[in-house]
Amino acid sequence: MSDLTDLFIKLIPILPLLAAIANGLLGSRYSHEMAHRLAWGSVGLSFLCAISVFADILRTGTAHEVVAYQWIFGGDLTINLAYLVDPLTCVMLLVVTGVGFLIHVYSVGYMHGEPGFTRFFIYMNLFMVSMLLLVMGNNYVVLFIGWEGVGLCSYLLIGYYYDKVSAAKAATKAFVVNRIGDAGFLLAIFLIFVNFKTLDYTKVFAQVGQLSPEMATAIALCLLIGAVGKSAQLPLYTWLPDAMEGPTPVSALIHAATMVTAGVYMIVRNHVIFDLSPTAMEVVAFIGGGTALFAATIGLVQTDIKRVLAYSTVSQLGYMFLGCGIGAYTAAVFHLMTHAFFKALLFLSAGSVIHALSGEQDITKMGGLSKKIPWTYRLFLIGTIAIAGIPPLAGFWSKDEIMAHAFTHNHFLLYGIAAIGAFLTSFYMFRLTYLTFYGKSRLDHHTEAHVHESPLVMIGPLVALGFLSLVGGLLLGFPPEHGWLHQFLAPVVGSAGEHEVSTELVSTLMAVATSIAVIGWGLAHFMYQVSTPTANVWAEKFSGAYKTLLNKYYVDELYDAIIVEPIKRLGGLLDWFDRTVIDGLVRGVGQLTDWGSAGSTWVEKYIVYAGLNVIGYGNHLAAHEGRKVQSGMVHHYVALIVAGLFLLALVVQFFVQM
Amino acid sequence: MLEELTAGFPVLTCILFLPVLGAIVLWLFEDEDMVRTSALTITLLELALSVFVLLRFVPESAAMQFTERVRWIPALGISYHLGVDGISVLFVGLTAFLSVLVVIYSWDTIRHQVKLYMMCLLALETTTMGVFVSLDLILFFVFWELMLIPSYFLIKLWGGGAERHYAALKFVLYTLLGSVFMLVGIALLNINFHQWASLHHTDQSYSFDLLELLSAPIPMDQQILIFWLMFMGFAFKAPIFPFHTWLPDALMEGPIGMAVVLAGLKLGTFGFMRFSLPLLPDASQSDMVVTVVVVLGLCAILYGAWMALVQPDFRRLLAYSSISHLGFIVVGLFSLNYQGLQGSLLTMINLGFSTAGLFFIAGFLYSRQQSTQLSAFGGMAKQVPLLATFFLIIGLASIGLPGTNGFVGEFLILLGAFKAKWWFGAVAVLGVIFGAAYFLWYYERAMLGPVGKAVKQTMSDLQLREMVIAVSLSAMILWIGLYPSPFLRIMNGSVQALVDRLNHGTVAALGSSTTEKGR
Amino acid sequence: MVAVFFAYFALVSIAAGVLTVSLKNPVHCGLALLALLMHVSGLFVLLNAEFLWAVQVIVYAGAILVLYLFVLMLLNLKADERYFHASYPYFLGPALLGACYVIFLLIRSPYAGVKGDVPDAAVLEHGDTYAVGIKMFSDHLLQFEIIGVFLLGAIIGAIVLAKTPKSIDSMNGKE
Amino acid sequence: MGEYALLYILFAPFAGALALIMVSNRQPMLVRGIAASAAFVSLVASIYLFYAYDPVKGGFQFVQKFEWSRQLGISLHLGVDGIGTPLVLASSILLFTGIFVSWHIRDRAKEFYIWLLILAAATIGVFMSLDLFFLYFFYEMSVIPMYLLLGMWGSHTKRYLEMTDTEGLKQRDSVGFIFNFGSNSKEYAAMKLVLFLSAFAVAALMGILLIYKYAGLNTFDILVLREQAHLMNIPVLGTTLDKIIWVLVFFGFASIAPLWPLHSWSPVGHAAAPAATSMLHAGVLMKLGHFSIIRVAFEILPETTREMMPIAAVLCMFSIVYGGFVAFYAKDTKYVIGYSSSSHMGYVFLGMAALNYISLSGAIIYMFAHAMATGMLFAMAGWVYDQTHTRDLPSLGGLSNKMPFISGCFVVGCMASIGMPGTVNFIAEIMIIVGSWDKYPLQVIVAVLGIVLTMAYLFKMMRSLFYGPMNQQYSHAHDAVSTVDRLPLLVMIAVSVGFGIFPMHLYDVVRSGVDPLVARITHVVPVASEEGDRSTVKPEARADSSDTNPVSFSGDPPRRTPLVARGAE
Amino acid sequence: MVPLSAYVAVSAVLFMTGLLGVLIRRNFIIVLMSVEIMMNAANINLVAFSHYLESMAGQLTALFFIAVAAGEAAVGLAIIIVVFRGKVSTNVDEMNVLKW
Repeated sequence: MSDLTDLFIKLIPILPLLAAIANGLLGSRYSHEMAHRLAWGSVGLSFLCAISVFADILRTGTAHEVVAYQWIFGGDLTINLAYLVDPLTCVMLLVVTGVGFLIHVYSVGYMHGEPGFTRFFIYMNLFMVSMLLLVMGNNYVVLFIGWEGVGLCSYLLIGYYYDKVSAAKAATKAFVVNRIGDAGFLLAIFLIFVNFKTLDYTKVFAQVGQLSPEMATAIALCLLIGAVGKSAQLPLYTWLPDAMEGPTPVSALIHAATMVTAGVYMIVRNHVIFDLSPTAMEVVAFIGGGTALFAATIGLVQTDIKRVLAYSTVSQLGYMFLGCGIGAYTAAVFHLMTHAFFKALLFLSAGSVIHALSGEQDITKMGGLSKKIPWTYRLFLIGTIAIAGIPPLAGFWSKDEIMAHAFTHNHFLLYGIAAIGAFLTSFYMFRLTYLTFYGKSRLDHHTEAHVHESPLVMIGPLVALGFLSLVGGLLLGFPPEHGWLHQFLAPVVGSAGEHEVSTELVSTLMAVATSIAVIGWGLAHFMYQVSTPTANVWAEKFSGAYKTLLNKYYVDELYDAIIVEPIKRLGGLLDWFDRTVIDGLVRGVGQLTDWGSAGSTWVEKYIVYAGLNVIGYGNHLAAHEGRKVQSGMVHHYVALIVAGLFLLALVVQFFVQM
Repeated sequence: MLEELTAGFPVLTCILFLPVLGAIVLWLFEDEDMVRTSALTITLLELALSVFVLLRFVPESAAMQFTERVRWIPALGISYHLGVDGISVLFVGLTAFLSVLVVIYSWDTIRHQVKLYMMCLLALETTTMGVFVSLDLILFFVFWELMLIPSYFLIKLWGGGAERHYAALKFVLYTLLGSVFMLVGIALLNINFHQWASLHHTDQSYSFDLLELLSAPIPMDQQILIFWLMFMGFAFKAPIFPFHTWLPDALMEGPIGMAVVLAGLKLGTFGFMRFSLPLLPDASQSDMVVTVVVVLGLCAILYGAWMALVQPDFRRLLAYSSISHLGFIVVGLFSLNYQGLQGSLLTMINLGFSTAGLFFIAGFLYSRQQSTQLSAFGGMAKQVPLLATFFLIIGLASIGLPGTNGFVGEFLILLGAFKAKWWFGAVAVLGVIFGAAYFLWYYERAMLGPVGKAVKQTMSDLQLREMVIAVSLSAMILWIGLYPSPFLRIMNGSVQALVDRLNHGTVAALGSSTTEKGR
Repeated sequence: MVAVFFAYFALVSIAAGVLTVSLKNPVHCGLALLALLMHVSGLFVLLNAEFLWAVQVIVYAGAILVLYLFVLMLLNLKADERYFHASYPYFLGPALLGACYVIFLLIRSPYAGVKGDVPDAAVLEHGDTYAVGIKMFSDHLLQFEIIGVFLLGAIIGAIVLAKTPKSIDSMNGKE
Repeated sequence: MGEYALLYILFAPFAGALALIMVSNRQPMLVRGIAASAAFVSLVASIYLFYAYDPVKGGFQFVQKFEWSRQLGISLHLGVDGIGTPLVLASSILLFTGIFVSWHIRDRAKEFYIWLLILAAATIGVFMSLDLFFLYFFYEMSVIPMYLLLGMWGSHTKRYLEMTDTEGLKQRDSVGFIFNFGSNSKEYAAMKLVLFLSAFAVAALMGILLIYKYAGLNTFDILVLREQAHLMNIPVLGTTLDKIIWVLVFFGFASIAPLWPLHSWSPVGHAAAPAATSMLHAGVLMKLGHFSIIRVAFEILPETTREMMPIAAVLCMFSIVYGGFVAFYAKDTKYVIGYSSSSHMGYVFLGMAALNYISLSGAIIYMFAHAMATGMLFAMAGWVYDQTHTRDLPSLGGLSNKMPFISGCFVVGCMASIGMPGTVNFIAEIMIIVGSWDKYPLQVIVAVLGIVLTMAYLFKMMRSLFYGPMNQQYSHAHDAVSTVDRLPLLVMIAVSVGFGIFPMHLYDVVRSGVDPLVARITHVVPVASEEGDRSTVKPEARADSSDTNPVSFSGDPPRRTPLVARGAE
Repeated sequence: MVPLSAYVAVSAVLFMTGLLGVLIRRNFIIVLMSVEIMMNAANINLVAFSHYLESMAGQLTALFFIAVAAGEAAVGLAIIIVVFRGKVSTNVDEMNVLKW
């Protein structure tokens, strides 16, 4: 049985990979039918494998560690491509493959007729592979492979409509921002290796006790940078709203259900290290809380249906971080799961809406759709209620658990932040619902004529997700802190409830949370159903705040101004430096050679040559005069001979006398 | 059977001289197609021989294999000594592989003086091979210098740019300037050996042989001097920031084939690994050297990446990205630990696929648009999806995405650097971010978005020959990325030996008490 | 007695020499030269060199001088107006000074030398001609032969130079 | 031939010259044939000599001695050692190739060949003379034919030609004449060369005569003088005689080498000379200087040499850099090559100055190598000149399309000149560098920078000649296609590359000549190991002072010793 | 007894006279005649010394001198004739081709 499980574990990532390869190499040879069947079929099979593995784990309660092959090795470093399947992984596996499967199926309908149909499924399958590696890896490097792999696939899928400038830019932005996080993650990996001489989770966690608190803080913060990048937390969240340029199933799968939760998974996975560092935990919690509130406020005023959902995703991820930061790891994972259900549901429903409206995404141009696309409407509503945190739907249980944990563990400030965030969430989600499905239709006629309910292949997955959103919370997390999930995850994250709290307090907190959500709903109902002008009045009243929110606190502009532009400008400066100074030095040496040679030539011409020639010229002048002696007259010569003779005689006589 | 047949077969000599003999054969042909076919045949044969060497190479061993040694100038201790170990054997394969691709690439992109071009190319292959397989410093230097000649002509005669004469001369002079200093360094090594040998009354008085030089301890101050002299040679060739200015010029102005070889085969850093580190372990470990060189490497990483960010020309961008990658390699080398060295070595090989591959891509783009300027591109993915795909794959390898070869090398380098001093790694990691930024930004502007104005409407996607190049490169990239163990296994033994040598140093290892150890 | 002859021959030959140099008409010069030659031969007699005397008279006076006169007549030279060279005074003064100086030197020279093996008595015994002959054909035979060849060469040279050049004529195309 | 090899080598060209006198200029093939066969005989004999020379035995071999004047102690004493042998070979090769290079000379070809043969024969004579008188005799004899060769078959520079007659006259008679660099007539060049060299030769002659007189042995025989001449410690004019003699001999012969600043005759001479003459001139004539310094100063005055050679070490730097710079600037092909030659001779002086086995061997090999390299370059410059009738670099260009063979060979020539590995120049260069580092590190740095400079100007010239746009005026230029035209270049390339790859015998031969010489100068004798490997060097004085070592490091005090171990004093 | 110095003095005077003739006369033939005078002066010397030193060498040399003089006269006069044919003059001033 164990062998079979190992085989299944190995098969889980391979199946989508094979499908991707097949589609990639042969996709142009066969029909779209074949392509999408391969795609969702492989994911479905993976899902089945995951279930069987899950069953095995459930039965035996032991974690599986499977080595596929030795990957990088040499010296004291060995990195295997190996899988670790423990309960946490199992949960993630089920979510990833399950939701992934549903979304694949949905995509068949949604993407029907798109030009790059096969390409889409290749990317999706590759994404599944990467995501599975991410959650299944038994060491940090395999995690990192998946980590970067999902980033790449996210890049590819955001840039799916690559001929759109905004899509291309969003894709690049997503990748680069993620890379910043990845750099931090890499540093964390190095720190871990330097401290533990290994990168396997089990070995690292076994020796974690040796770690000094400072080092733990450093590792944890580096890990956090990675998580922040991937999970779109402050300050690296800006890529996620832009990522909505991708097709909607992508937004659902990657930017809501799975990839963005990788950060949470990573923190939970490394909770042992985080636990050693209260500072790091504080930071995680406040980043989470801050993001939850911050994103929620932006979500209040956005008009693009997918952007609202995107900000809500950011916000919900903030809750998960908050959960991690206060040690409520199970709650965080719980929220991760429920969020996967309802956010996928919401996105896919939104996709259905967009599909129905032939691509319209602006909610100010929608309205009154509840009659025209009833199924979509109903499912969307379920999702809204779930995210708003109204019992007994899924969102309530998980979110409430986090908030309760904060309260009971004396993080009152965080609790307050979370509560405000919950209120805002409820408000903007219902605002979204009202604007989309209620009131008068603001559609243009052309679009209105084509409004239609989505096909079964799209609605089917929606229904499944709707069901999960309805009951998922109750099934998994009831009663709070002691639900099935908590027991299942206990071997990994440890038991959360060290100090018992009274049921009264729990009940009170649940009631408070419910009422917050209901108030939010009520306000939305008032503003967008009862008294529609109120929203505009308020918007004008607080126009400064409104504009700030509408422009997302100008964060993108800020980043552009303080980071991107200076970098580009400095790049230009460096380019100038390279061309003038460094290259200039080289050219300068050449110039020096030129000058040297000119100088040497000058010396050669005016000193060496001229010096010699002066001697020659002096000779020449002397000869010019002296040659007059050579008159050509014989008697002159004779006279000279005679004179010479006399001279000789004189000389001889002189010497004789001496 | 095969082993019996091949025992004693001088395979390295064959590898070394096959291309140059081939070049002579080419001389006899007149027909251009015949020339191309023969060049391809020769390079393929060469590749086959190299693959044979790779297959027969005993991995996990530090020993020199396939050694051949003939006394050349015994009086000066110069010998014709060939051999490969884990450090160099991969380069042999890489050189042969790239040569095949370059010939394929040049098939229809080089239209004039085809014969001469192919001859130069083959000559270049021989000299490059020579650099990798020489175990005698003079022999090494011979090939090192001879390489300049075909390079010069390749850049000068077949370059595309208007400044190609300048670029060719700059390249050659720059490299020569470094190498003459290296020559002095080599001479000093020899003198040192002589000194040592005459004190110990050994038979061989002079030697340029790497293996013999390794046995002689070198005083610390002398080591430092020799190190910097050799550094000049290798750093100029590599090129290491700030000695890089010839590279953008040469790559911009030269033909793609030359650029592939220049950027793909990291001779300078190979030199460090082959000669500087083992011969001068104490100098290489001295604080000053490590700090200076690594800081230069770090500067190169950031500077190159930063420069690449703002380059509108793809080839210039690649040149700076090369500089950035070389920074990684240098940092890895001078981390002086196992991961750093291994990573550097692997990265050198990787760049042979990724950077060279990007140059091929640049060539593909050039042959379509007659330019590699950004202004000539925009939204090309619409028209040449395959090209865009391979562009992306190779590009991602160059920025070190996991799953591609780039990651394995870069990861090891960073790990090694971090192990050596944490801030080495911390600074180098920034290069990872910039790498993604400059590549993706360029890719976005060139390939994505709406179709650019300057882009020709009738543009064909990859031809068969281009497909062959792109697919084979991508295959190698993914192979090393996903299953690098054959490569790692080959290099492990030698890297381990190198690390051991660095740990012990020459002086201590040989038990000489005359000089102090470096640190 | 000898001194008187000596004085006569010496003075006349000097005078003839001066005339030779200074006369205007070349033929007169030739005649003065003849006088000089004759008187020099007389000096030879005083020195017991009878053979030389004969040679002097025959060769110089008889042959060479006649040759000069023939040439003079052949060329039919008239006397020039300015037969002295323009820079005559510049030469004359220093030359005379130099001459005096040389003569002064010569007169006060001791003239010591190794005595030969042919004293006057020996010459007078058989006569000068005999002595010359013996010496010439014993010790100085080679020089004698050389002189012979030299004379032959001179003759041929003179003929070659002086004969009418045919090639030039043919070049001119006439005669 | 055997023991008479030297006579064949020396007298074959003379005999050829004599035979040429007999034939008429109207039979050009006969003329060329005679010249070529004389050169060929000499070449074959030289090759035989080179390979028959026994480096193990060493010393002077193939010795021939003919008494010439017993009273004066002069005899025609011929013999070669390891230093002379390669130079004789180089001379023969250059003569042989030179004949073919000048194959197309029409104007008074016979006379040209006669003088060329005499020039080469005289040069060869110097290399094999073991008698100071005949050394000087041949030395002067080699200078005189240059006058005629330059004056009659030479060429004016372009700038000179551009001047009209009156201007030319004016130039000749005015101050302009003094600054005539770059615009010389061939007559000027010939005159300058001969006068300059003769003037300095007289200095050398004075040195030789002083040796003769003060040695008091009544002999000019070098072998006797070097054993028995004791010229030191004779005080003259406030110094010792040997120093005066050394200076006279050194500078007298260094003028032809040419050592900076005595070089100015040489580029002009090269530029004006016809190709074959330039080849012989730059290839071997200049080496007469180094050779004679070695023969006379090194052999007879070893102690003084050791003291005085630093002069050369200083001047050689100037030679290298200055020559390189001027070559970089020059606009005339032959000026470039000429100055490059004078720059490269600096390397030889550096090798000589360091005075140890390696560097001095390097210097000798460098002479041989440079002969081949510069011979090639001059031959090809001559070819280009014949085709285009100009040597003006700016007006040339793009000729590689017209003359692929020449341009290809030119590349090889340039590479050889630079000292690219694979050519024998490289071997020489590396030996000089290896040998000189200990004593003259600064000079070595200058020298290696000089290599870069060399590359710069040679590549610049190559580019201006063969690449870039072509001047249509020269479209009629054609390549060397016939065997006769290609043969000389191929021969020189083969020699250069052949010895570059297989330098063993050359090295052995040179080493056998250098070893005893250096031993005499430095008092360190080589001890051959059991295999006859003469590279092992052991200090003679090891027993006296344990720290004596021929090679030393800087900064390593216990082992620090000068490269040249001083004598006993 | 006439002293040797008397002969020598006579010879010197004659020689000077001839020399003057060579120097100052313009007619080529007269110049040649002056040369003859100088030769005779030399002959006197030779014979005188021969006599006083009791050696025949002087006389013999004088004899050869006479022969040489004959040859000289013949060749010289021939040259004069040749020159005269060209220039119709025997004026030495006009014969200055030795001048460079």
